[in-house]
Amino acid sequence: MWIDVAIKVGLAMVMMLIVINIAGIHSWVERKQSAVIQDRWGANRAGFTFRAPLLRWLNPVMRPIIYLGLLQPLADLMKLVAKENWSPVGGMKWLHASAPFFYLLFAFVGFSAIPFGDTLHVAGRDISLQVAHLNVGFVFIFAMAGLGVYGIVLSGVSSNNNYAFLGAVRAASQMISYEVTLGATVIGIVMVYGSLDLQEIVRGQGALLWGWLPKWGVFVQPLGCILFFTAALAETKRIPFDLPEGESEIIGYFTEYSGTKFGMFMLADFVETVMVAALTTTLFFGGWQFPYLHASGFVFPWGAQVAVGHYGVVAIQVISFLIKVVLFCWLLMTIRWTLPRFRYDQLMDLGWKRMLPVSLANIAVTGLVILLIEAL
Amino acid sequence: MPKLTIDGREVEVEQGTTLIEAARRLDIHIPHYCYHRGLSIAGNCRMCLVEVEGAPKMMIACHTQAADGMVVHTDNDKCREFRASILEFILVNHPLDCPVCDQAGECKLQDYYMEHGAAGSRLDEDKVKKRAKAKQIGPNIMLDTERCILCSRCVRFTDEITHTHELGITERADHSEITLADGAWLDNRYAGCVVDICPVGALTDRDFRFKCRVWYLTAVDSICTGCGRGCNIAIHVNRDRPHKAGGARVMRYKPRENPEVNQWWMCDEGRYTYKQIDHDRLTEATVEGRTATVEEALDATGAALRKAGDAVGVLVATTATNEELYLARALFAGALGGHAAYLAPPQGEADDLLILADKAPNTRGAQEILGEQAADPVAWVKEKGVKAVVVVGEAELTGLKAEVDHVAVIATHPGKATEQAHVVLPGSVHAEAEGSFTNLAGRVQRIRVAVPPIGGAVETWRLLMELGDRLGHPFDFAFEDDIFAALADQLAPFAGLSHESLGRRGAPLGSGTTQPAEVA
Amino acid sequence: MAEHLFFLYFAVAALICGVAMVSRSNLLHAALWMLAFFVHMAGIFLLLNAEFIAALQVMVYAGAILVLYLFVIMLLDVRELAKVRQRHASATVASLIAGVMGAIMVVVVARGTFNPIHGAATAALLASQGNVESVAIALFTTYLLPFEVASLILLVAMVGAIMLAKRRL
Amino acid sequence: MENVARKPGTVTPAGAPKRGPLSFWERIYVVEAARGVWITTVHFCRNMWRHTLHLVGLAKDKQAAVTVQYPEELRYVPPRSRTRHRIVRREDGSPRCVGCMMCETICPARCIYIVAEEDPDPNIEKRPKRFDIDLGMCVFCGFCVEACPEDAIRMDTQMVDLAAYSRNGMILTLDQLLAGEPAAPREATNALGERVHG
Repeated sequence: MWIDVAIKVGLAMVMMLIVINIAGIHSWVERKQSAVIQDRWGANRAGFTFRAPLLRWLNPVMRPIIYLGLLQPLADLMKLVAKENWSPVGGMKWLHASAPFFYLLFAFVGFSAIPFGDTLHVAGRDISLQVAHLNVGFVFIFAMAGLGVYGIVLSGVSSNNNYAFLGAVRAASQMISYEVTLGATVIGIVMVYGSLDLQEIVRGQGALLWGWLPKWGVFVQPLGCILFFTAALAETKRIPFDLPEGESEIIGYFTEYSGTKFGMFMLADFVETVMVAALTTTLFFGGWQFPYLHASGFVFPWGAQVAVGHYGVVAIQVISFLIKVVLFCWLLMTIRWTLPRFRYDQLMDLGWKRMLPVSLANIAVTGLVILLIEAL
Repeated sequence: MPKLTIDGREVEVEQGTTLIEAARRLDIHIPHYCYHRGLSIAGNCRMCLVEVEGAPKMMIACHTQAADGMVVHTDNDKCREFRASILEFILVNHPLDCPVCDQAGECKLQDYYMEHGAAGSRLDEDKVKKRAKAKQIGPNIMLDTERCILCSRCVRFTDEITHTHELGITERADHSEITLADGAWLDNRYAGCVVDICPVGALTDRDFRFKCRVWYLTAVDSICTGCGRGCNIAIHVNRDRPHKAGGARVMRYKPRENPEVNQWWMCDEGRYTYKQIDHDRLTEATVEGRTATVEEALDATGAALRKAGDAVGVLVATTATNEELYLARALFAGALGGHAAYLAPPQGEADDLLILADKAPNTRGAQEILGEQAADPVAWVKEKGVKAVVVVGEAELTGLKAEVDHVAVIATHPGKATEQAHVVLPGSVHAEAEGSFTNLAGRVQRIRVAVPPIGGAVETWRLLMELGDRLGHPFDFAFEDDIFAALADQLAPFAGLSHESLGRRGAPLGSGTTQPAEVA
Repeated sequence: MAEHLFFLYFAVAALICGVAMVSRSNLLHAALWMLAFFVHMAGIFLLLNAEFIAALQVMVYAGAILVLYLFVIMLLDVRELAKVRQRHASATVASLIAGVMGAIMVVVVARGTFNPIHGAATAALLASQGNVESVAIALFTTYLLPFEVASLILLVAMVGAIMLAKRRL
Repeated sequence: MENVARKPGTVTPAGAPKRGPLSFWERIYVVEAARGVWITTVHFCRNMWRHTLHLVGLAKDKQAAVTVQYPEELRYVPPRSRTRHRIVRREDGSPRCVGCMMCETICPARCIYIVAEEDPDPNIEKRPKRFDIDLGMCVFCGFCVEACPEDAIRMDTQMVDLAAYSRNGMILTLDQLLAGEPAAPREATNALGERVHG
């Protein structure tokens, strides 16, 4: 019993480590990538020069680190932590302080349902590489995402600032609107793989279509994939759907936040980005599946076989999952520096009048196709 | 009664009225420097030249008497041309050092130049420099002879108003200058008035010099609290440049014209009492010597007064306003069934111009409202059997603490009263609250808020109302004028008066019930 | 043992949240207590092996419906409302009824005559069928008519709301 | 400007090709978004490659960033730019300011604080005891320079790099203002500190 608890705790730690690190690196990527994309130089200042004779040899090593701005996240962190813990006059102090906590908490909790590897056999135990094995998988994730709205609403209400309040209203209505599409698009996947359990869905994606094409969600549900990705992007409230915040122009729900509390909002935003990447990977891009990799090793469609040991297989799976997640994070960031922001009516129009009907049609078509295949 | 036409409008004036005064009846302002209604007519600045039809040349409006059938033009082309020429002449030797001149902003030379002159200089010669630029001629007065336009107002003031004859004009032509008489020192008790009447920056007040530019100041009508005369003043407040003069809020007093009280003058003694407004003020309440919030102090006093039942009393200094006196009376003598009396006002020197021996602003008001004077507070307390007493204002109270259970003092400055207090409540001075004073002649005049109560101080009338709340006799006055209305309702001499009807110049006691005579 | 402890926690916490919810005069606080209440209810569902219901409870009630309540509350002036001393005549009657019902419940539980009715969905069935499937089977076979009626009612409500909000379509 | 009839709500920049109605694929937006992502990705890869080469000292002639690399590179500041204030001295070294408070009065940002005092020289009369400019509030409008009757305040130090570690650090005192010197217009320099034209 205690060993089970320890294993679960260990898995949770691994997951946290992965998520927080990817999210933290985001803050660097966001600066440097945006700079390079926009023909700028970007963060290239944070760093230090060693004066002590014994440490001087480190200076040439520091140079590329400074040049690439790798210490910028550290500097950002120091700045955020060192700032005054301030709450607005006339606001509700407790709610104001708890809002970022709510937001970050629910952003993290969702990850417990994401599988980052297949079952690991070690010392006679079967460990499913997933923090919480829930047979309602993504419903749980959506529920947690839904609770994240409270962080936003509370931050808006407790700030005693009409701009923050309006930002919170925009954010909440945007999140609720796109949750509907998000849920509807996933139903296609559920119908294809016949389970709500994310681990089961990933396992289902290990099969091959026509003997050579991995049966990934993106291949069986291409429309669902695009809709899901778009709706999920809207859920993260990042450009081009960043109407709730719009730092420079329209003022958002965390206007009255500074220091660590603001840092928590920012971190939660990045965590949500990672969550979207992880969900997209899990539902549509095979999760931890690597093409043609089976429990015993590679079996290629042209007949060649490469045997890989169990630990090797698990390692390849976990790394494959991580690489996919990072690639999607990268794509999300690139989209941020590519597309302009939607207008609010366009956003609502897109969500309710275009994406929702299309996703409903997608369900109907998927059902028909499945019936047809079964009938044949 | 001559009837004349000024700028096309007819006006009928008394025999002997000058044109400048006749024009004033029609709200026509004729520019002038040397003319002052409180002084004799000199007629030397020539700024008030007007055209009188039929007269061979321009006439000075300040000295030409109105005659029947006169047709006067004050603002035609000829007048304007003459004014511009006079200004050019006056400015010939003026140093034009407005940047360093304290008069800048309230200088008639600047005003009229912008209005009537505004011409480029045609002067080829060097300006005639006077002997010294800035020179001290009295304890409070600086003289800059270069800026002087020799209107002689200050000379006439010392000759005619104070009869001290310190000043005179010496030398000839463009070397003429204002000079002190041999061995004299401009230190009479009204010396500050020469600064007020100087139309340019020749005479400046050493106390005000360089502290603040006059355009930063806001003027608030008020009453001088130096003595029982009740001179009308304007409190000049610096509201939005707090870095000036070490953070002082009130910059100066200026006398305000009121023919019934102080004409145009005020004494130096009163003029510099403004320093008391911010100096060494009580800014927080104390209970038994410990710092407390005003709420706590009020609670303590309220509890003590409650305990004393009707053995309570209030002693109000004659610096309190009519409103504060009325609240004290209504609460202690009225609602609580206790006793109320006023403290003897401090006495000092008097003279035959303005200064009175009674050095409190509202002795008459206290007489009218409370009636009873407690010449010796300790004896009064003993006689009345008072067990808990509230003192409003400053007083000599030695030994009071031993006689009663509780002494609460509503004071503005630490002094002999606060030494005897169990509870000290920080109250407001006259510049921090609305209200009214009744001067010794029985004239009720308003004071207005110039600055908010300093630090943690609270308006005295508000403190009295809070006490009323705690004693179960809440007053429902929202503002000071409500209190005055109640006062006017209850006390016959004040009947019919209100803050509104007092206006800028006040009204005598009893005038509210009689039809006012012809207002001139 | 652990299950009992968890149940005790969820039950007591849900009760406390419920009482707090109805007793707060600040609507915003009441809504947040309601949120806590929903989460604890979901916890009880989890203990009953009803994971799907638990997730739906959080997603639908807490994630959507309560957020809409919050919208309304936010658009009202919460501070102003909190100042109003709300005292209705019906409050006395309501608390009386609640008190009587509470007393009945206490008596029933104390006498030990309160036996849970075992439904069709046993833990074994859930393990073999899966959570969602069990719900779906119940919903689309046994209770099909009530389900369809409920959806019709919802449709009517939706149309009514749109008609009320948008007079000119 | 020629008067071109336009559809209401559309603004066509001069010289831009006229755009027709969006095609179906453009309205679908996904393809267009993908094209956009492609463009940014190309920019990223090209610039990142060049940055990497620069780091090891190669391909210095190919620009990876088009922006001025302040503070290694500086932009040209025209001589008449309004830059940090200074107070001019008289020949004897005392400040030319007479504390008339004209600049304080005209200042729209209210960033000037003057306290005047008596000057021992009766021909000057007045001098500033305190003359502070809060650069944190200054809007560099130059009204103070225009208003000064003594030509005592000027904005010709050519100092534009104004920063401090605290708000109080942004307040210049009389001594600091007197220490300012007029400077030649700042030349544009490249990363190596070499003078650049343009």
